[in-house]
Amino acid sequence: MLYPATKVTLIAEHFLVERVCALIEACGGHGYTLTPVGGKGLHHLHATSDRATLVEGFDHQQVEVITTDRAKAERIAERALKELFTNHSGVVYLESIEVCRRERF
Amino acid sequence: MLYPATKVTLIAEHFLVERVCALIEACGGHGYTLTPVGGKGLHHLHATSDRATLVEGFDHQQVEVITTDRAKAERIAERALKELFTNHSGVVYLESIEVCRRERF
Amino acid sequence: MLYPATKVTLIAEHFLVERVCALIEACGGHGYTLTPVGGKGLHHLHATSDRATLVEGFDHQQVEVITTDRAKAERIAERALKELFTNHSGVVYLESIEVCRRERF
Amino acid sequence: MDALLDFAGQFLSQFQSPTLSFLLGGALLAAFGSKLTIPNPVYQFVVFVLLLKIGMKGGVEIREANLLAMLLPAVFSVVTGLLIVLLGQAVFARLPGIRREDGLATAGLFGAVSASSLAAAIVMLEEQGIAFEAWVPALYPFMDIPALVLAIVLATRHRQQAEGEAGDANGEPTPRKVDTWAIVKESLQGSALSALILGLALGLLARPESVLQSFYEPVFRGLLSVLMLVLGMEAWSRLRELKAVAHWFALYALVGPVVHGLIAFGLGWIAHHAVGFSPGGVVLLAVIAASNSDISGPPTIRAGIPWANPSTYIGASTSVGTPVAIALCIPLFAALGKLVFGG
Amino acid sequence: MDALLDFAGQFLSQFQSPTLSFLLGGALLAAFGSKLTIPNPVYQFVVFVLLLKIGMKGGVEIREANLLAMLLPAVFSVVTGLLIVLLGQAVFARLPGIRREDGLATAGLFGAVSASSLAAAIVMLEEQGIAFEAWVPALYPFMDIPALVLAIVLATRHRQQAEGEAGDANGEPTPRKVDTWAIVKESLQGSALSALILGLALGLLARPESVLQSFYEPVFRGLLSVLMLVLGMEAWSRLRELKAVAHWFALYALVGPVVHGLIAFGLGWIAHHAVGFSPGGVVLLAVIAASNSDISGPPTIRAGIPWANPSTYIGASTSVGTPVAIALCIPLFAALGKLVFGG
Amino acid sequence: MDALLDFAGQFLSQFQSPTLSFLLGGALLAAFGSKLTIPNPVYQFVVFVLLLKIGMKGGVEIREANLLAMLLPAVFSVVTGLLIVLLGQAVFARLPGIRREDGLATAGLFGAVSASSLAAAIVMLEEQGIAFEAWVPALYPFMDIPALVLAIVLATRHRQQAEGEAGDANGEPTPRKVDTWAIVKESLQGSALSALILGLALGLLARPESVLQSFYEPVFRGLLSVLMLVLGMEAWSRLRELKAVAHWFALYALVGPVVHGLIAFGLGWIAHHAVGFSPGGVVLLAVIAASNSDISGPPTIRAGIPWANPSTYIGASTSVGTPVAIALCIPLFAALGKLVFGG
Ligand SMILES: Nc1ncnc2c1ncn2[C@@H]1O[C@H](COP(=O)(O)O)[C@@H](O)[C@H]1O
Ligand SMILES: Nc1ncnc2c1ncn2[C@@H]1O[C@H](COP(=O)(O)O)[C@@H](O)[C@H]1O
Ligand SMILES: Nc1ncnc2c1ncn2[C@@H]1O[C@H](COP(=O)(O)O)[C@@H](O)[C@H]1O
Ligand code: NA
Ligand code: NA
Ligand code: NA
Repeated sequence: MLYPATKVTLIAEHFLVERVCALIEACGGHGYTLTPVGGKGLHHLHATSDRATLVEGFDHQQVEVITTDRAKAERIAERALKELFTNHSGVVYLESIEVCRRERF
Repeated sequence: MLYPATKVTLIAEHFLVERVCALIEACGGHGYTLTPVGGKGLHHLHATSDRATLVEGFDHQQVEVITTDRAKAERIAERALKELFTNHSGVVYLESIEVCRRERF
Repeated sequence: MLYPATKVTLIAEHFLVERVCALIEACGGHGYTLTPVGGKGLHHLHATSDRATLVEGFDHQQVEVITTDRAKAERIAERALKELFTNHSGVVYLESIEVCRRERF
Repeated sequence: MDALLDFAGQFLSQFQSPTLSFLLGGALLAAFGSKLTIPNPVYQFVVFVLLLKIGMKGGVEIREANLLAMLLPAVFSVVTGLLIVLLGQAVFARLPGIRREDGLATAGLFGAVSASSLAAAIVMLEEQGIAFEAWVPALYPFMDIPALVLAIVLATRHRQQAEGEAGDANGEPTPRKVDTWAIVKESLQGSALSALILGLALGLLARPESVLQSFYEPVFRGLLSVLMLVLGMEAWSRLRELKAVAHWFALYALVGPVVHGLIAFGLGWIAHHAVGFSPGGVVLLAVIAASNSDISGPPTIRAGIPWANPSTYIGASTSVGTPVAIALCIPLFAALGKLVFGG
Repeated sequence: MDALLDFAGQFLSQFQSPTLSFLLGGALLAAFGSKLTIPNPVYQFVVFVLLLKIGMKGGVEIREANLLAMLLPAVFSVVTGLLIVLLGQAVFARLPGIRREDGLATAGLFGAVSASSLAAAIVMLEEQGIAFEAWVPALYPFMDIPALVLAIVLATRHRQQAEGEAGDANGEPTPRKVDTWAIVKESLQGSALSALILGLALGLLARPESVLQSFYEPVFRGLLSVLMLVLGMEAWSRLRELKAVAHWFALYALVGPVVHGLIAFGLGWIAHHAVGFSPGGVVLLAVIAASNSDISGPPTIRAGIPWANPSTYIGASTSVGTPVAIALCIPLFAALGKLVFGG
Repeated sequence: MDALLDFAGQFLSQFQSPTLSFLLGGALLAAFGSKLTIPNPVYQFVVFVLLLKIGMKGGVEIREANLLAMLLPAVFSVVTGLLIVLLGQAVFARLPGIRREDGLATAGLFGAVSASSLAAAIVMLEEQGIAFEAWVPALYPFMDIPALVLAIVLATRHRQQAEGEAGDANGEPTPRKVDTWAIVKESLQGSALSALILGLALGLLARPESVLQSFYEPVFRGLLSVLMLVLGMEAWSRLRELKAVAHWFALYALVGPVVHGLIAFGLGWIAHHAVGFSPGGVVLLAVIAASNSDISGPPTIRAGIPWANPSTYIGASTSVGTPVAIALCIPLFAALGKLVFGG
């Protein structure tokens, strides 16, 4: 009932998210989960979206893709890094998980 | 200080969440964490809750339960799949983690 | 391209978050991600922040720190438990992940 | 012929009304890919204020009203809600490639009532100086709840029969009996009906006139314009979803509202002659019937008929049904009212 | 006797006022399990607008006021805040099964002030035509901050003694000295006091009259009704939490506000005779004392006495204290004012 | 000399206006570490209402306006936007330690237009009784879009040259050609321009007067005061970011607005004499030029010049540029207008 799978997490600026999702679909990802996050990284402090953020689109979103195909997961991470994150703030990491209903991922 | 534990993640439509939480408690889970998420899966694109969603209750929530009892984690996942997700969109997966303060989980 | 790393997750009441972040930086963490969450634990039910919460600052935030240095991760968890969570509700756990761009963490 | 031309002219001029022009504006913005959004908390508050105001206003005036006059229109509301669902069932059963549950879920939503269409109709009738009894909005639950209950009951019964034939299928077991009170309660607990009923109760039992006049009435039209913008944006952005399902749903959503409105108009006409139901009330009742539940109906349907595909009924309702109810049916029935009752 | 009947009648009729009827309506909605919510961002904005308006109005009128007249009431406010905490400490110490810190935390909140009760009192006094000095709301921080500081100081001192006796306990080390300025600053930084003081400053130093008249005053009552709805819903939904703790907290929350109000009423009466403090001002001061901090007090207490159990003080304050302050104490002290000062 | 004293007095008294006092108040609150926040959904809605109202008002009056009179000011707006970017490029090229892309991104934002400064200017001119053509706000996109496009084109061309010299660098490949239409579209899709243009369209083509008068106009000043508070808070809290980058950016943000405003004032003066552009229109045009895009410009720049460091341009714009445009340039150009055109 439980199958090994990989979860790729990408944290990206809001205005990049559309391109992140497109890339996931281009790589064959079947779905993704979006979470609004804030945080701090190399660049500066990114507010969470609950207080007024004057400047639109600079809050971060976390995008998670689950796939049972490890190679696909790595491809998504690699392409995202190369095509989207060179000039943009963001973070990419992988986790090993176990999914139910393998056929969905 | 660190003890192995399992985190079950369930992504469910908002109006199902109450039932997911009840099921967790029925299975002996001691707590859970709720995060509002959006995303895309088999069904259609689910908006995040920050823009007007005309139709109430169709946004997704992510429910995470941590337990040090692997069997309990599997039971939660299994029962959720059978009792809640047959007709509903949603995702269930498990992760291995290490918790502090084992007595709480 | 992928390097092993540890993600420390801390769930804390909103008004503690500032101190959690300060502690992370004091321990040498390079960044962190904040997510607004709700949930239930030992204490009581914590609302998510989308409905009116009369009482300010009692909603929870999830703070995630990624570091390639396992010892640092454990230090953050340990110090947080000792210095912040003795009297406060909250949860701390670690996960093993794989990051891209090791130099950032 | 004159009447027709008159109607056509009036119909088009309606698109310049704040109500319809904002609806159209929202759709155009979404079509153009604009990033403008009305934040969800603001939208929820807007709906709350509109419904609370409609309720309070109604409640205040019901205090002086002859409650008996309300009886026949209330009965007709129940009848209309049930008729729409039965009609929908019959229609969808005749269409090819439609799963029974999707048809019933859609018919349930179209039998139920839209808070936003109601608010829009109230303003547009006021703008045209068409008077109606202030308690007419209180007919909302009388049509809404029976329609939802009936749709869920029929869908559940159908499934039980199918399962009986097929042997025990895998999947979630169908409940043996529909818990009608649970559905009614769930409807009443939804944010739209809760706000309306809270307003009615406050209007009836308390003295909210000062706050009605200083706040709820002055902001009403402005907030309605915001709501119309949201409806327009949503209508466009859900079109894609609708396209993915059988086109019969779109057709039903296009024609249904007019037919449903006509049914209610006919019943209202009887009430007009029987108990003196006002012409404006007849028009409003027709619009209520023409509308479909876009806010709190869907979760009730989702919980009651979980095996139906939400893309069918939500797409049909949000993308076609609501715009048709507001942009076509409101001016249509207002004009029909003038034609039939003089004006 | 007549006065009593009169009071009873007036008291009940108050429940039809927009303020109380919305409070009640909110509680009933929550009791019925309604899904209607006022979104948090809207709620935060409502509180901001109410307090800013109260502050600005006060500031504008303080410009012309005789500041000396404010002195004695301000001193009495400080005294009231401190007295309430000391009284609470004494009471809870005599009750069985109450941890010292929980009692002190609760007493601290009840010594502090509720922004929403203040806003409700202002509107209800205006409705009854009871005049008061516009600077009375500015007494808020004079009662609020000393009460919070004292509660935290006492709780910390108690813990130090307990630890001294017990040897160094495990757990977070207690700070050796309470940083009073840190608590004062934290109070002032909280959103409620910040908004009030910003309003006062704008009213005193700038010329915000145009915006007060065009926006903040017209929306005041409407937004207050929304706030009352939220308070009612929260009161009900926190009851369960309150039930889980010792019932003494509920009893304290029921009786405390009346006692605290009476203390302040007495001191206000002295100020009336000494420096001509208006009857309306006395009533408002009593309500301020009767109220308990429901918005920004809790986090200050939480940070200052982290070893106290929040369910005790938040449950007592939100579920019982605030409804009692608004629904019972405002009409009570308004009637008492008429009785004592004539009117 | 008299004029100067007069200006100084008037300038200082402006700080008591609701607009500037709220801006200052917000900055002081942030400096004091207050936890008061205006929730983001409220802020987004405030900006939407302000821009929609400005647009609708403009649209309604353009209906009767002589469109030819708008031509020259529109051309001058384009010219101003382009000039500001070219000037910025020249200035930053002469400053030490400035990366070319950071300078161009900053100049692009300062060439673009701030919705909030525009709203503030409209209210402050109205308060001083300075009349202007209602279509002047419609000049916004004519200055905004060319400036953003030019900045992105120049930055991209510069990068291509650098890469040509350096051989193919690692990193994201620079696009060979800038897609101008994509930038224009992205600007128009941003929430600020979308709201303004929606308002213009509604004002021109529909009949939104009723809703304008009952809602959008009454709340305008109140919501503007809320926006000013947000701007003040943001200005302070972004200062730290600005401190981390070269101080030239702060200096540019301090001086730039005045210079840019003077350029537009000069061109406006020509339009005054050539086609009778009103003195108030000249002042407003100068303020539009002095302002810098704080809402939707940054994401356009971010997407178009991703290799520039956002701390430079956002810090400069939010922390210095906007306060200078509102608090210094609006009173300055209003006074200059009086000096030059009499009044
Ligand atoms: N070490 C870290 N641990 C967790 N999250 C991080 C870390 N570094 C960066 N992030 C997240 O990634 C976002 C962008 O980071 P950056 O690109 O470094 O500015 C931040 O806002 C954080 O949400
Ligand atoms: N492959 C996936 N990776 C991550 N999240 C997913 C994936 N598939 C589905 N989800 C999440 O589960 C929700 C429901 O999916 P579904 O039931 O397939 O419509 C989506 O909105 C996503 O948040
Ligand atoms: N077993 C658990 N699984 C997942 N999250 C938990 C668990 N226990 C506690 N939490 C989270 O930690 C927060 C505080 O818990 P507590 O300190 O137990 O009140 C809760 O609101 C939850 O978000
Ligand atoms: Na209907
Ligand atoms: Na008190
Ligand atoms: Na500019």
